[in-house]
Amino acid sequence: MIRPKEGILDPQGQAVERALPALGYDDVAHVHVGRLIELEVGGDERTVTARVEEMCERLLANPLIESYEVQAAGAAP
Amino acid sequence: MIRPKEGILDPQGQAVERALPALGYDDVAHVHVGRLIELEVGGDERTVTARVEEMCERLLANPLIESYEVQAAGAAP
Amino acid sequence: MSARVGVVVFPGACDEEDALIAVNGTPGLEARYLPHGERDLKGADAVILPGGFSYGDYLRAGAIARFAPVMEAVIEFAREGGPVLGICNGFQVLCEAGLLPGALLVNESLKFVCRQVVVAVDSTATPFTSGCEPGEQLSVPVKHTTGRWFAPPKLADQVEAAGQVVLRYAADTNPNGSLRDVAGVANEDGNVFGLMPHAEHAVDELTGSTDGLRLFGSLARHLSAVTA
Amino acid sequence: MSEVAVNPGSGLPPGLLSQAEALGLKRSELDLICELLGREPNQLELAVFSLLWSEHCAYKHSKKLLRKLPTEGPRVLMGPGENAGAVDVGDGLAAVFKVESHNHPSAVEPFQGAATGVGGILRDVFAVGARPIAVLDSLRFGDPDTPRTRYLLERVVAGIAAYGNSVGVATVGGEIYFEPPYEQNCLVNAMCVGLARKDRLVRSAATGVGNLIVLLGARTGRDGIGGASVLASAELSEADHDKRPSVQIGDPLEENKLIECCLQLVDQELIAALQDLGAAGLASSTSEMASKGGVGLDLDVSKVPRREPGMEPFEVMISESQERMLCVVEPKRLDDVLSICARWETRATPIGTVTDNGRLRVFDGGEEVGDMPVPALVDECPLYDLEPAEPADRLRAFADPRAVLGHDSEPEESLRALLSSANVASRRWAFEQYDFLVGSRTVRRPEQADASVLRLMHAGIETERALAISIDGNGRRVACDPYIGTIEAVCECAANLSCVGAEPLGLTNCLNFGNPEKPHVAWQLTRAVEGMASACRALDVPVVGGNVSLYNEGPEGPIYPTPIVGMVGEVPDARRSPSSAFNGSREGSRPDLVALIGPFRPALAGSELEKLRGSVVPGLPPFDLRPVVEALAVVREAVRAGEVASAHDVSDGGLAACLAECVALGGVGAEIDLDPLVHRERIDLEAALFGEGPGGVVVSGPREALLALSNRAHRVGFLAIGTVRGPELRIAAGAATIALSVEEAGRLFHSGLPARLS
Ligand SMILES: Nc1ncnc2c1ncn2[C@@H]1O[C@H](COP(=O)(O)OP(=O)(O)O)[C@@H](O)[C@H]1O
Ligand SMILES: [Mg+2]
Repeated sequence: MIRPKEGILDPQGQAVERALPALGYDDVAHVHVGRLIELEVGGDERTVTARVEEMCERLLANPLIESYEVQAAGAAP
Repeated sequence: MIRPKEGILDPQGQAVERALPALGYDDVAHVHVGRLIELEVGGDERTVTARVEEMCERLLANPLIESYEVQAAGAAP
Repeated sequence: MSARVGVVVFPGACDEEDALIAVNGTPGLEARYLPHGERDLKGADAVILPGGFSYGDYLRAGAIARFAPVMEAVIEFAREGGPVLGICNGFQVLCEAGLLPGALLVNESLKFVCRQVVVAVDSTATPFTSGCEPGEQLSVPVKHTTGRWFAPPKLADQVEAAGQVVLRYAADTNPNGSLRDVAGVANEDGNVFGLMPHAEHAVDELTGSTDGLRLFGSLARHLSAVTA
Repeated sequence: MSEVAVNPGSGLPPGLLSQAEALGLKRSELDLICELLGREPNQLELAVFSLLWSEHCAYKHSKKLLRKLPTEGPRVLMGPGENAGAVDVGDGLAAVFKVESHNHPSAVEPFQGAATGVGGILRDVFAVGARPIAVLDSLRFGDPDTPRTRYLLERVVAGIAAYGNSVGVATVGGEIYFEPPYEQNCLVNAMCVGLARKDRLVRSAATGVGNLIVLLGARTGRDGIGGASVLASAELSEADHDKRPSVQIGDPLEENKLIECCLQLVDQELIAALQDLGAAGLASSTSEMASKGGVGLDLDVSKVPRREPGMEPFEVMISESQERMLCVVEPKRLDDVLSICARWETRATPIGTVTDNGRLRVFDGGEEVGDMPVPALVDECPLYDLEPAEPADRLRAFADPRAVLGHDSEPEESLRALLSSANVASRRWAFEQYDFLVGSRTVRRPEQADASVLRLMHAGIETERALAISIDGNGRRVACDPYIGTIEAVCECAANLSCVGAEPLGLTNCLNFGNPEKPHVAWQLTRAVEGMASACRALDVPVVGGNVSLYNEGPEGPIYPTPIVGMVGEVPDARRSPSSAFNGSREGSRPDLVALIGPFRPALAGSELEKLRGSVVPGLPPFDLRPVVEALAVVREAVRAGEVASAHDVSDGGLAACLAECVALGGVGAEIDLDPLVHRERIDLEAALFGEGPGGVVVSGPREALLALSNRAHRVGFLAIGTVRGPELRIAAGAATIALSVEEAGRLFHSGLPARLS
């Protein structure tokens, strides 16, 4: 899960936030649009999380403007 | 969480999958890139989830090409 | 008297003036803008949703524009059989609005692509292609990031069977990886037509080609017949 | 207010001095600030001074030098000093243009850096009331074989595309060079051209005591405050640090609306002045507007709409949040202004008033938080003299390019290598990512002709005429000889315009150099500006604006000295702008002749071929400007008269590469004999084929027309060198022959760049 960092302009989130009231949803606030990257890696949960964090740091996210959070989704089927 | 539907070509996911081995991650498979939309809505969890699902159906996702999943993150502070 | 064509202007529109110029350069047509906040079409005989990046294309191309106030009137106009043309971003809006089948996805290259392409006219059963020859080839530019037309297999078969594919990229020139080389589709009745190529950027030899006039010319003839 | 008596050199509290130094001020500058204020600056004032007195805003090391540039001419409507230059293009219209760098931000975050670079240069152009119609980009990267270069290139081009395409302004041209000295410090320069009604040009001087200062556009966040965060009153935690993003995010949708809004305000004559917010945000835009108008301003930062809670006044003053403009409005027009802004969904907030006291006073609600004399901020920054010294070895500072071609390569092998080399190969990979059509003005697209050609059409005024635009600069050649290299850059730009029949109207430039405090960089900069001045005088082209970007250095040393030149010219008949490519359609009847026009004296010094051989040596051959200028005029007239079917100036890779491009792009071969050139110039074969230098243009056209032209062109140099025909390019020179099929020429030329990127 990759999100625009706090304090960084999020034009996408703003656009969605401004569009929702027109559809009748006028109590929605703090909309942020980020990216969701899902992948399968082998290994136990601890090492997988560490490796994916490393991938985020190096490729998947842009640490200058994005923050990331890695969630393990359990073993692949 | 909005994901490209299965069976639809996901060039973003493919591009990530192709880039990872060059960084030394060669056991990564099934990469998919979707969108993560976070927002704050008032109401109890059940109604909130239902409303956000409706927003997904109408605006946030395109059901023809995307699937969505709503997760409640607990009450806002 | 010229037929009136409304050119819808969304915030973030880019090619609305180009559409206006193209329409006004077509004998028998006269264009005026329809701002996104309008609730009626001001007597337009046809509507164009032009290219650009409505609402920044944030979220998904065309997704937010589809809910602009003017779209209610456009949808009603389309349901009543009025001619509606969506070019590029306009095509995306029409798909998002459910007026056209399928959806537009990010190009296979993941990149914006701006180039002259050749498309063949597959169906002349729309007001925009009625003056073309079946199979006629047109040289027009494309310029988009999200132009890969897609429909699930069953829907795609239906669309083909009903003759709703209006334009296809010539062999080996598909710029975005669209399904079955589709460049433009119509609704079942043929009155709503969306295409990725920018016909409005092909109306003057000086700036590239005049083949886009085949589409605008068809519309002019169609409108003069129905309004006569 | 502090009452400490200022005794320069002694009395400063140590905390203040260290803060000032952390902000980049010298001790002597801090002393001067205290003297000008008559006291010590508070934190906000220190922040404002440090930014306004930075190299970026004050041109401390370049201002004196820039005075050498000729800036006047009969067509000049606005010269340097305004947000962008403007020249008269007839029919009541003005062409407005400027080039600006965004090098450092792009090296840090290439996508957003390049995107916001485009956003910034657009604002400079619509700040004078012009509708932006074209963007050109000039990019420099390291060797394309490194992952860093590929990453920077991909992301920079994507960023320019994302912003330019989405804001709806055509990106119609540009240039890209790859050289090792740019590896760490890439260059991203963007030029914008706009059109305005002459009688609607707006200046940035704030005028009219009592008038309102209205802030337009995006909300203000903590963007770009990073460096000044030493001033934050609270202790910074890691998390807080994150809240001061050093990377600014562009929002082209906001800019698209801002453009329409500002242009409507200008068109309806509702505003007295307009100014963009660029580097140093409100601090610099307000003080410069006040300075130009000779007035003072009272600002209330509490009125500024914020994106972030808890911002301090100094943060609001120096924030570099994008997509914001400032205008001056008479109070009675405020309602009209606000209603137009509402129509474009553009935020508009009165945040201050014009005063007669010559001071920039900053309030936070009722409390005064800063009070500075405007002249002190804008005019009193000390200017430094450069201390230029010519280095013994001009190229020592730069790593040698990697040799990829042997010293004894055969001509045919050399041509293949050149045509597919990173610097010569087609830029299609990049320009296809740009919308070069929006606006319906693009008569000549990228790669169709030597300059981009845009129909002159604005606000209901249609003309038969067109603007031609080009942007050029070759850092390697400037490194070999800063004076001659810069003259060549100006000539190249002018040659590109001549090839489409355009007469240059004005020039803009961006001086990208290393640290000017180093004597050899100071020398490069000085010689480059002198060269630019000479070339502009010879061509009679005024400099109407520009930008200076110094301290471009990586850990391995400075970049090549890189003056980038942008020119705008006028084409009388848009239909008569030939392409660069040979035309095969007359083949069979009487094929077109090929001629070389101009006093072209090719030499291998500093050439692309030498680069491929890994052996660049200092020095460029000197040349006379006058005959070059005359030759360009002859080419221009021939193009305007419709005598030539193609025109392409000889540049990187020399004559052989030039001819191969004409063939690859035209899809038709040519038979060429270079003996006439070898004899005229008494040069060897390799120099004739691959030598570079100014003053050569390859034209093709019908036999009779070229023969007629030869009479007029004789005095500037005219050599008939061949015929357009056949399936291959055959070049004979002395004993050597090169043969390259049209198909292979096309393949080498078009696959050169993409092949390196995958
Ligand atoms: N190399 C140069 N040649 C001519 N004029 C220059 C040059 N560099 C800067 N200028 C002029 O100095 C003024 C300030 O430039 P700059 O700080 O880039 O302006 P802005 O803040 O509007 O972007 C401008 O009018 C610009 O045209
Ligand atoms: Mg400016």
